[in-house]
Amino acid sequence: MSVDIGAALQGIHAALPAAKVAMRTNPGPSNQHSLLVGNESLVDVLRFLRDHLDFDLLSNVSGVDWPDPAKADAVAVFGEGEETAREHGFLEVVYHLYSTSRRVGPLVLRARSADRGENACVPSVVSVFRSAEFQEREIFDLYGVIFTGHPDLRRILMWDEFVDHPMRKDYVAPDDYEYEPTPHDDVLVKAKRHYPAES
Amino acid sequence: MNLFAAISTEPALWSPEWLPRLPQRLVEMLLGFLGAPEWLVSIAGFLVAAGTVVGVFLGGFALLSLIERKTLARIQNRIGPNRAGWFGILQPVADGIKMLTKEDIVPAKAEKFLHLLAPILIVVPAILALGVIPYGREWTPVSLELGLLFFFAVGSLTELSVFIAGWASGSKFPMLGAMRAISQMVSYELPLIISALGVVMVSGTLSLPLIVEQQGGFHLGFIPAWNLFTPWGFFAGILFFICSIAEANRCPFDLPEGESEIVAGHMTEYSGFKYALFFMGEYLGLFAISALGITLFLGGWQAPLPGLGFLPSWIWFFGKLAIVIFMFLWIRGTYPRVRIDQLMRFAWLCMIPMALLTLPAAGIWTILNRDGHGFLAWAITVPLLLIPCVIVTVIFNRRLASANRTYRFAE
Amino acid sequence: MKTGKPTRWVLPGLGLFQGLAVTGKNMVQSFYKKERMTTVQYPEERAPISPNFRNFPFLVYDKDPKAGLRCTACSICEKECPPQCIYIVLDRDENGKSLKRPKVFDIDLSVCMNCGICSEVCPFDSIYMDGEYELSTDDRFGGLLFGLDRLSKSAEYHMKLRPEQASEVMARRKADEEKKAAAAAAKLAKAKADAEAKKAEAEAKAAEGKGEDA
Amino acid sequence: MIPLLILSPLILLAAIGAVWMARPVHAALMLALTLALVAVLYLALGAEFIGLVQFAVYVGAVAVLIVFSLLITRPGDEAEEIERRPRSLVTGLLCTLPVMAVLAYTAASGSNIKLIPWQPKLSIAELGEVLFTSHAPAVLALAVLLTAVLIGAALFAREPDKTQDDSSEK
Amino acid sequence: MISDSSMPYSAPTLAPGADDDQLLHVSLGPQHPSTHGVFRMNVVLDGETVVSLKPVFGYLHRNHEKIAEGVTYLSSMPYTDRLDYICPLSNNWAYAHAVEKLAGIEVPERAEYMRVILAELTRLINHTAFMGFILGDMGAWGSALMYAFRERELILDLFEDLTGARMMANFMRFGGCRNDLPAGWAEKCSVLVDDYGPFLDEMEKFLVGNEILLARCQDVGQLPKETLINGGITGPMLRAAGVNYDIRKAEPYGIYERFSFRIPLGDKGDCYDRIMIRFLEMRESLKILRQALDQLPEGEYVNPKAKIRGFKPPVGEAYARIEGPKGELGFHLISDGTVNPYRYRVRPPSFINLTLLEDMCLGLDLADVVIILGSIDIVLGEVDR
Repeated sequence: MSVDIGAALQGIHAALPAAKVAMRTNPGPSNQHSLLVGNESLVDVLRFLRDHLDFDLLSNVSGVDWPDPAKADAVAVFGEGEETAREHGFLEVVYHLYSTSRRVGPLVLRARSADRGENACVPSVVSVFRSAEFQEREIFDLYGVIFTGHPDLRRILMWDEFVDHPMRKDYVAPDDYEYEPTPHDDVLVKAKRHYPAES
Repeated sequence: MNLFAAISTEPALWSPEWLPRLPQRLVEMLLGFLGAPEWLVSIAGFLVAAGTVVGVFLGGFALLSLIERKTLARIQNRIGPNRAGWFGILQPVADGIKMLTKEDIVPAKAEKFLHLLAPILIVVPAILALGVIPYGREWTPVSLELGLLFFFAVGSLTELSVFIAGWASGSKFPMLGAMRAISQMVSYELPLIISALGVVMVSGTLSLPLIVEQQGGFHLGFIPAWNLFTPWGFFAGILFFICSIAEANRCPFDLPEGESEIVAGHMTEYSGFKYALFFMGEYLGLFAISALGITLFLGGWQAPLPGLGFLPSWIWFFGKLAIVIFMFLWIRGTYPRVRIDQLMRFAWLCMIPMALLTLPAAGIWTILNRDGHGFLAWAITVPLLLIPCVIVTVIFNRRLASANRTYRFAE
Repeated sequence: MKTGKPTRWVLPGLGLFQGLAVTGKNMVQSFYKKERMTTVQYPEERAPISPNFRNFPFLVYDKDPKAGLRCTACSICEKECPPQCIYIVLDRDENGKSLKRPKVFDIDLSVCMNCGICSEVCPFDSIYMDGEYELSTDDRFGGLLFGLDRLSKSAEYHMKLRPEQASEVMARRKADEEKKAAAAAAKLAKAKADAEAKKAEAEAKAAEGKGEDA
Repeated sequence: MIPLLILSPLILLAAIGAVWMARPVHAALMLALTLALVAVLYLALGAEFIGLVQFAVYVGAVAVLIVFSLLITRPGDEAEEIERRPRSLVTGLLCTLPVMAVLAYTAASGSNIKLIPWQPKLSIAELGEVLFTSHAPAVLALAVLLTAVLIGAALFAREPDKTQDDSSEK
Repeated sequence: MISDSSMPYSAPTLAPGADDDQLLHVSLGPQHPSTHGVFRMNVVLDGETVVSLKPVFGYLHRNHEKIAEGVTYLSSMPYTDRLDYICPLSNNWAYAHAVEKLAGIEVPERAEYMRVILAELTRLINHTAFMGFILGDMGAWGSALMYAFRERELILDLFEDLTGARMMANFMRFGGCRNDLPAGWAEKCSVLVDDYGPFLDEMEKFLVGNEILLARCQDVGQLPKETLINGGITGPMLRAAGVNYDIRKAEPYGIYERFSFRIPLGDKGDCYDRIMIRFLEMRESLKILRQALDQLPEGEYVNPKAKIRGFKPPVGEAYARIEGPKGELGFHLISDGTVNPYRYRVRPPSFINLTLLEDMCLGLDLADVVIILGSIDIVLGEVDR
């Protein structure tokens, strides 16, 4: 059963007038439109959805890297008369909520960080949904989104000493591939570049 | 030395009973022929007799390590080792070579000396314990008057060696394994000994050959007069079997080395030949405890049916041993492991009270049978022993009732 | 420990005996019931392999291993290959003109994950999945890097391996070829006709020119 | 006499080791060794029953219990132990003094004890009969004491559970 | 309804006043016999009681999502086989389902039936293997595992016949399946479905009444249903606790509405219920298989309009999920209109089901931890991706 996103939006507006929530349409055929939620009201909105609209299952939390904000707006399209496009790239967290009792979903929520650098912060929703615990850690690990209020924000898939965030679009794989003898010239050239001392 | 008071008489030379003692006799005859002093002859004979037992059971160990794998494989619908030699008969040799040539790894944190001592200490008591078992009518390597006591005294050394192994490895899984092993062995040694005490009460002796001899003959012409076929003996025999599973650290009581939880328990940090020694100690201990159970309850070397006495008695003994060990293997192939608290609760709340109950039953049985009231003995001991069975059944069923689950189905 | 009122009475340990019965039955039956057995004694007997079994890719050639290779080095498989284990170099003549055949076609079997996507995307019916599976070698790098010499297999091999697929492909190729031949013939005929027409025209022109000249 | 001469220095050495070892586990193992050697001495003296019982009870049970309690509690610092040694030595000597004094007194006033002549071996049956007839009160008293100890131990063992439950309820 | 106070997140710390000297810090894994691969738990034990448990992941991490962003849509399909390698065909379906949603591709009826048959066979494989694994975790010496694997082999033979590979099937395509059923396949499958019931009977006799299993599994690893839902637990684990939530019923994908089957629901949600629910689910799967095999229509096995080469879905995003054998398996795809996905995210059930592992294990024995981990039924290929 697909979700009546307009009703959910109205409900949020009625209960939390201060919350900044805007609808974004999905141009594709999947018909899964989303709600863009302001960071400051994200936890309240989720709690409201959980407690009053029965969206009790936070199925999925995805991180998305948008170095080019125009692309983000192409996937989640503005309604008319809304805020203008951002100038800088940002990191986005997408939440997919379902209701086990009403059996509807997914209700797609998006939260965006201010930028891709130091202010890549999104509030943690672990206090509302435990299922976000490991997924937020994963997004922190792979994208570098800092979830403020997460109880145990450590790397989860990469090892603790790892520095970069590998899922970012501008991530460059390090020079640590294993050399193996090969007859292929371009691989050899690459190997020479990586092991200048040996060649 | 009166410690080794000989009970058995010299076998007739033509008897097949004589066979296991052939090496001993040959050495003694040879030394006597050479004119060696008597003490030398007796010591040499003693050593050779001990060597025979050790040799037999080391061979048995090698064979069992193969048979166990074969049996478990069959239980699991596999074939088991069949590459080394005919039907994999050389597999133990291959295993032995592998074990011997493996690197002996001693953890950096280990206590070197104790780490070495533990595997030795675990083999020694098992071999010592095997020495007092009567294997045949004429074949008791060391016939002790206090054989049963000796068996338990020596067997208690196993706990200490398991502790040393666990502690000296300087690692956590061995430590956990040692803790489990000690608490388990101490708890199960109690019902083990108590259930064996009934036999002592009835036969009035601690000498194992005498205990076996008293189980000779047949009731009604075909039921062997083994202790197992008396009410208290049946009861105590089952308890003894369960406890011996726990004492031998076999599934479902193999917690000290529960591989799915604590890797290999006290043996985690052992490799190569030291590990092989643990393995050997475990199997020899299994042999010893099964042999004791056979001696106490299954009539030792006595033939199971009249008219079968033409076969040498030790064949019967080893036949029974094979059956008992097969039971161990079968159980291992079937059951999951119990948890430590369940194991302890089972020991203290079920095994020990029931074992204690066999003592009065055995006492009543002895007294009444001595006075010739055979029927009365049955009439009193059977209800006496049935009471706890009924209680256990009731408790079990009440618990099972709460354990039974019903499941709903949503359309 | 909670207790309840039992609805039916069972002997303690009944479940344990049931378990023993099941394993005992399995053990006894393992001696005479073949379908009970879980294992196959590998070098002597082999588990039956389905004719559809796929393992590593191979290249098909018709008749001649070099000239008859169907591959045109179009590099579609190279691009679609998920683990990027295919390496193709296009053969060119001295002038740098494409010869529409691979100079190098390597598949690193240590990387290949047997997915079969290369054979699916190939528009030239050139690459198919082999059923060979005993390919272990002690040379980790060279031994598992298959070049053209080891990858090329005849169309007959393909026919033997997967008769259904191969005959369908052959039929299609034959039809294509016939069509092509027909087209070529038609083209030839047309060219001839054109040429003749041109010739005629030229002749006519020439005649005209001659005439003009004259 | 020969076994005594061989065994007694060993027993002494092991006993000193039990006191002197810095690591508690080593000390406990040395204690087990001492007890085992004493058992061997009994056996050598012909007291088989007592020897085997000594082995089963002291080596098999008491030493194992000591060792087990060492396992479940974390022992103290080794260096501290070594530091404490002189004091321990003094305390130990002070403790042995009365025992030695008594022994010396009895040895000096040798007339009071007579050497028991070699008796025919006491069978276990006789031993049991003596225990349960003439010495029955003592055995009973011991049994009552042990039962009380057992119950007390069980009560003590249960107590931490209760406190834990309390704390979790809060 | 969950009030906030009932659900505070407390980072599990040691009890105040707990003497750290008396505690044993044990690292279970990554090379431990019963962590189902290279999983690690940093466990703090008091005696043998678990005081704290921290899972450590990532030993099998290969950044599946990053790889998928660099290759075409189709090229990710074989990678999904390697997520949960016990049941590749469910993964295939979940991914194909997501791409179909993203690009709006119709699936022909025959292909839908084939998918249902394959997914339910996969469920049988997974649950059968689970029985063997959990018995192994409990310390039984592999008998159950061998029996389970014998039956699993028969299903794998079917897969080999159909897809060409026993495990790494790579079979589903956007808009259908890769090839049609070979001749005689449906009949073979039908025979297998008929023979599976007796095997389940034998297995049930072997396991369910076993007192040791009852003692080991009952009242172990229970949590209230609200906590389970809140923790994102899905699949048999959730249903064992009595929550009626099966995506096949709640949000029927494919053609699941056409079949009559029931969702078994447990009561307590302990490890025993989890085992039993899987048993019952297998029987329901057999029912679905029987119906699907009987109704299997003729027709296209793949939508002919779906492109294989140069497949470019329109700009947009889609989240689609199926009821995998281990729980809710979802794929979140974002397309920017090129041949490569812009964002490819797997919602792995094994990974998220581990969220509440510590809560389940606290205060229990070390031996229980192993069983609880086994009853969650994880596959590290999916957890670490």
